[in-house]
Amino acid sequence: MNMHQAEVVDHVEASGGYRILTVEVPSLAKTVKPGQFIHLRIPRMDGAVLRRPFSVYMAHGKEMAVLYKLVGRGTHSMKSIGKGEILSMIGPLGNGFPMLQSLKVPVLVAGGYGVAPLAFLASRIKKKGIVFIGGAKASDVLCVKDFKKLGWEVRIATDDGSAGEKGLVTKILDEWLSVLNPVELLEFFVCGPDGMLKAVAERAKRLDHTAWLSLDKHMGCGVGACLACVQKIKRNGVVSLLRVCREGPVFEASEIVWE
Amino acid sequence: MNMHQAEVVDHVEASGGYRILTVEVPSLAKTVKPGQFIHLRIPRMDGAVLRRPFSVYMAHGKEMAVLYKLVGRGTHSMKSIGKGEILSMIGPLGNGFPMLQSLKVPVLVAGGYGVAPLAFLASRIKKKGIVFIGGAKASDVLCVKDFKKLGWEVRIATDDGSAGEKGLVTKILDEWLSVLNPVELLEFFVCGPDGMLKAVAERAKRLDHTAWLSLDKHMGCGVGACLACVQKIKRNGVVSLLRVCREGPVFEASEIVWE
Amino acid sequence: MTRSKKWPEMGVTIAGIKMKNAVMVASGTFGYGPEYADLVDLNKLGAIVVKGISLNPWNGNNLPRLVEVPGGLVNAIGLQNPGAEKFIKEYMPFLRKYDLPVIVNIWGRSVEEYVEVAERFDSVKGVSALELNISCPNIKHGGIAFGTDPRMAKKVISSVRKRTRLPLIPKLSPNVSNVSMFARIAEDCGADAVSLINSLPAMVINVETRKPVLANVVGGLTGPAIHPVAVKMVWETANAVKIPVIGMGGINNAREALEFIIAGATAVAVGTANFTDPLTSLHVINGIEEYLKRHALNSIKELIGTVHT
Amino acid sequence: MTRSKKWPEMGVTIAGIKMKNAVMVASGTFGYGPEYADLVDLNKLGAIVVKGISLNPWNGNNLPRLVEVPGGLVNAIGLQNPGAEKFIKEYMPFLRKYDLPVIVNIWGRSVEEYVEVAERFDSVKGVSALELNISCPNIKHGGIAFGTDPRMAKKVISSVRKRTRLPLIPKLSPNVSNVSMFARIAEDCGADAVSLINSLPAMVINVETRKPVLANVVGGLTGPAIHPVAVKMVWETANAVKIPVIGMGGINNAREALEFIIAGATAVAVGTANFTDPLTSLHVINGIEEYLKRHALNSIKELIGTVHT
Ligand SMILES: Cc1cc2nc3c(=O)[nH]c(=O)nc-3n(C[C@H](O)[C@H](O)[C@H](O)COP(=O)(O)OP(=O)(O)OC[C@H]3O[C@@H](n4cnc5c(N)ncnc54)[C@H](O)[C@@H]3O)c2cc1C
Ligand SMILES: Cc1cc2nc3c(=O)[nH]c(=O)nc-3n(C[C@H](O)[C@H](O)[C@H](O)COP(=O)(O)OP(=O)(O)OC[C@H]3O[C@@H](n4cnc5c(N)ncnc54)[C@H](O)[C@@H]3O)c2cc1C
Ligand SMILES: Cc1cc2nc3c(=O)[nH]c(=O)nc-3n(C[C@H](O)[C@H](O)[C@H](O)COP(=O)(O)O)c2cc1C
Ligand SMILES: Cc1cc2nc3c(=O)[nH]c(=O)nc-3n(C[C@H](O)[C@H](O)[C@H](O)COP(=O)(O)O)c2cc1C
Ligand code: FES
Ligand code: FES
Repeated sequence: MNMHQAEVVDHVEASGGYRILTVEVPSLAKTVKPGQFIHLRIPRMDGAVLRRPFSVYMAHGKEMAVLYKLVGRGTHSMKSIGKGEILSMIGPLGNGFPMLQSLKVPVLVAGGYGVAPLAFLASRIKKKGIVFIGGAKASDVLCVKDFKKLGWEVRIATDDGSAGEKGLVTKILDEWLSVLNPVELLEFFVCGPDGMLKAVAERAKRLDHTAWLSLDKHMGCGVGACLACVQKIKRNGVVSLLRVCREGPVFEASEIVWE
Repeated sequence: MNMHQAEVVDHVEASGGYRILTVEVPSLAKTVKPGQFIHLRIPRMDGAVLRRPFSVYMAHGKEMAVLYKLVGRGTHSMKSIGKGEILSMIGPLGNGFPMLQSLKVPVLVAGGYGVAPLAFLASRIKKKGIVFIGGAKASDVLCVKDFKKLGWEVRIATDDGSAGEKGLVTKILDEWLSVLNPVELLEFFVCGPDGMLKAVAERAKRLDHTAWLSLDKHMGCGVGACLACVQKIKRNGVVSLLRVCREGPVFEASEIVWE
Repeated sequence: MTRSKKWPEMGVTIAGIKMKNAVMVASGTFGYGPEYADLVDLNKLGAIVVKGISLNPWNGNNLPRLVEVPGGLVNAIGLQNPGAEKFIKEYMPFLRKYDLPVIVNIWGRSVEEYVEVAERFDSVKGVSALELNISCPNIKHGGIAFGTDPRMAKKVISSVRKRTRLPLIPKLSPNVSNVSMFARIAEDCGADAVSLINSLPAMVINVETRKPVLANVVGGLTGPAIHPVAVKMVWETANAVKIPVIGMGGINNAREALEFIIAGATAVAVGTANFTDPLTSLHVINGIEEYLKRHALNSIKELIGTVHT
Repeated sequence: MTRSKKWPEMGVTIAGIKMKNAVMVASGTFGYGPEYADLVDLNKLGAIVVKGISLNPWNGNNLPRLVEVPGGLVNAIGLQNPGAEKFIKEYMPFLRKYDLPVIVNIWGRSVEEYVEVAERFDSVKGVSALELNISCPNIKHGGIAFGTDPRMAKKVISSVRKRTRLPLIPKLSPNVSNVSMFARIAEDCGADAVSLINSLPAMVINVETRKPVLANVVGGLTGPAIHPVAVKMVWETANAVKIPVIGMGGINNAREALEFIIAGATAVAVGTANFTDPLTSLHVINGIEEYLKRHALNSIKELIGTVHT
């Protein structure tokens, strides 16, 4: 973990309501692993005292990118970030996804901007796998091309049916699971809203597969100091409050104690 | 007095540390009188709740300008104002300078940015007069060309002698007064730091000339509501605290009760 | 006055005063009316609370009286005012021309002064209520503020209560551990409503000169910086008393006003934001109306104190 | 430890603790040390005040625990901590590796708990002082905070004083009318210094859901918004007691830190700004040094409490 001065090299719209910010930040780009995140100081944000956390979406050579959704004050302020601007970011933060277990097939499940760390993960996994992407509507389904380029199978579901199948991403996941060779060894990597994480965790448990969930909690410091981001985790029989920013954001599904 | 949406048409450096901001704001430009000011909402000023007052430096057709000095947070934020931007301003505010009494010779005395309202005043007085401009150094002496174009006589003094005579503006004023035909009827119009105002007021009193001083006080509301800007004024034998933003900023020198 | 029935219903009643909406302008930030009248249609406001008035004219503090800080300002105007007589003569005729409840903010340096100024307003036409500023120092008791000592608060409120028929709205000091206790005192003494918060004691030092920026050394912090503190106090107070609460502190927009109303305020007041943008109160009114429509609420009354905790 | 003589002299002594400069990091905003150690050279800090520790592990409040507001944040972490034993075992060895005074912030829900946790630290190597957080609610007395009731403050401070040899620094609550009275109580009870201010009680409501944003309903406001309030309280306190005062609240830069020192603080602490920019404390240290040079002062001690009022 370090403080970085990152120079913006590109900043474009990904789809309605989502943008991709690419920066040059060699030391960070070299070391960051899929599932880790950076804590960004957003410039020109009136009276703001907190940074904002974003998963790394891409890291290649000297460059690194985040894919973000416009949700509130901070992300809307980010729109004005221009090429050449120098941004302060802390990173890499968090544990990131573990290495894929060698015999297993990677199954990624993404909701909304949760696809960002998974696209990064796919780019670093040698094996080809399958990704399920869910969103409210077509414009919430991102990174499809990234996965296709890597030769991954992509399945899509949207609430309104404007892309892929109509319904929840777990519906198309269930369909796929139901026709699967039962001896196939799967490993799930999941990022998205809590409801989706829980739903995938249930399936993984039922079918006895490992599932890695990346959690999304409000953050203060991003480095483990403020305890704003804790999650109940059961490890070795002991329940404790671990910090999503430090011990997470990725936890094994069976460890998570849902409230 | 009204709220205006003024479009920036020009924004340039006047000299080191001073800038001129020109806006298109027809209704205001038409009605504003020399010595009046506007209360500007400075954009992109982190956590600011107060506007900033600036005298009108020029009003012509649809356009109006202010000449400002970079002093603190607000004026430094103003640097980033770009052409085409829409600014919120309240104005015209204050009483402004009175009409020149018909038989008198206008004598203007300016310190630093205090020259702005006086340049505007000169442009509206038919009679040609004389202006004394003081500043710390050459770059603090502004609007010389404006006055020359109008055919006014310009005398300059700077603290370091980098323009005009070395010394205070009152020194060159005294020199001029000392060789003056004593029956000449003068009317002073003065804007600058308090020390200068006082010094000119003394001379006017001694020589029995009328002097109009434009005061500069920290302002809150700018319209007379908050009472942040009051000045002790003696009128008809009664001393009261009048509001520089409403009853001023211009007062007759003999009315002012200096602390 | 009859008005056509309108949806949603924006009007509220505080201390018997019918206000066409819940948005007032706070004492000391809107003068006596004429100052902003060119910019703001006074008929559109819920009420005006005029700058604090004492029995006799008062000069206030030396300058500087005001300094901007991040997210607010610190003021030490020192309650300059022309005194009750002059205010009544010079400003009341103007204010009476509007369809606008006038709440007169009064103060004194002793209980007697409070009582006398309150009495003076009792028969003045066009005055809807008195707001009792109890945050100013009591000269007789060595400068301790009426608003931070329960016994003194009780004494001044009950004394004034006995001598005026006007609705009485003590304005509470935030500089206490337990503001709701003061609200209960006010209620027990017969107050018709309470308003809060006044400014938070504060100080700004110029580090280059090592002098306080304000001539008065200390002042009061107001503006956005104090909003979450004010909401907490209003919530606490609304839960403690039955009389209506007027909430203020840092309101810049409808959302911030709605926080007070949802926390339990029957009305709100816009203060410092008048300086930033004189139209704030009107924007707040429009924003509340838009919110009520969006949430399909018939009346702002359905919103008051509905926070689910 | 010998250091070459340096101009200007930045060091201060608080409660017998020699600090190489006057800038500490505030409790709860810097973890226990390791969290920021990759980013901040801990050897450069005046001192670290660790996150509040209680006798037994404590889970704190439900989430959300933190919300940003203009000019600050409102937090209700609820004092989550691993308890004294685990802290001593897991973090003290790490902290002892640094040339850094460690001030342990402690709290309890009863006087007995305070005393026990204080005693536990008495013999722990590397602990320089105890900061006594008296702003937390007293469970036995129905949730009234120790820090807002003079008798309870007295009881907890004097009880702890009797049972520890470590320097004792009560951390005062700003939620009182007269903070200097509490400072005098602390001084009378034998405290070695006082620190202030803790967060201001505050509340944020989500107007769309009509729910408090924080799970705990209320929280504490910190950050730039509270700076002028904190400066006022530190000034008042420094004028009332002889023991040193540690000033904090909204420090983002050297100027804001210097206001506290000029107001009378012997040291300052950086809190919320660590989240905004973890290097803030180092920038503040550099800025103070630059200021002393520019003003030709030999030592920061020449600046403390020099405000001309
Ligand atoms: C480890 C981690 C990785 C993330 N990666 C990404 C990413 O790759 N792309 C992306 O678009 N977003 C990501 N997020 C979420 C992102 O941090 C928030 O959307 C952002 O902070 C919102 O800021 P805002 O000021 O625009 O919204 P605010 O105005 O602060 O709030 C708007 C909404 O966002 C939610 N929110 C606010 N702060 C957070 C937060 N810290 N964490 C989660 N939700 C929050 C609020 O509940 C609210 O509903 C990530 C969050 C975490 C914790
Ligand atoms: C009626 C009037 C007309 C003015 N006309 C002009 C003008 O034409 N051109 C121009 O450059 N300036 C003018 N000023 C001064 C101008 O308003 C201040 O320089 C400006 O507000 C400073 O803002 P800031 O945020 O940059 O400085 P701040 O950071 O607020 O303060 C920097 C310095 O400016 C002083 N200052 C701050 N606010 C005011 C204020 N309201 N009035 C006076 N001094 C202040 C402070 O004492 C401080 O020394 C006028 C002031 C008044 C009252
Ligand atoms: C310049 C100024 C003057 C004030 N004068 C008074 C006053 O005379 N009487 C009073 O009760 N409150 C006075 N107040 C307090 C306000 O009425 C209000 O309670 C406070 O400003 C909080 O609201 P705000 O944050 O919206 O400004 C004054 C506030 C300001 C900023
Ligand atoms: C997230 C957070 C947690 C805190 N935890 C503690 C604590 O455990 N004990 C304590 O005495 N103060 C705690 N504080 C208060 C700070 O130490 C400090 O007094 C306060 O934040 C004011 O300083 P600031 O404005 O610079 O943040 C906490 C503050 C924050 C923001
Ligand atoms: S965000 Fe501060 S501990 Fe995780
Ligand atoms: S600036 Fe408010 S009265 Fe003059």
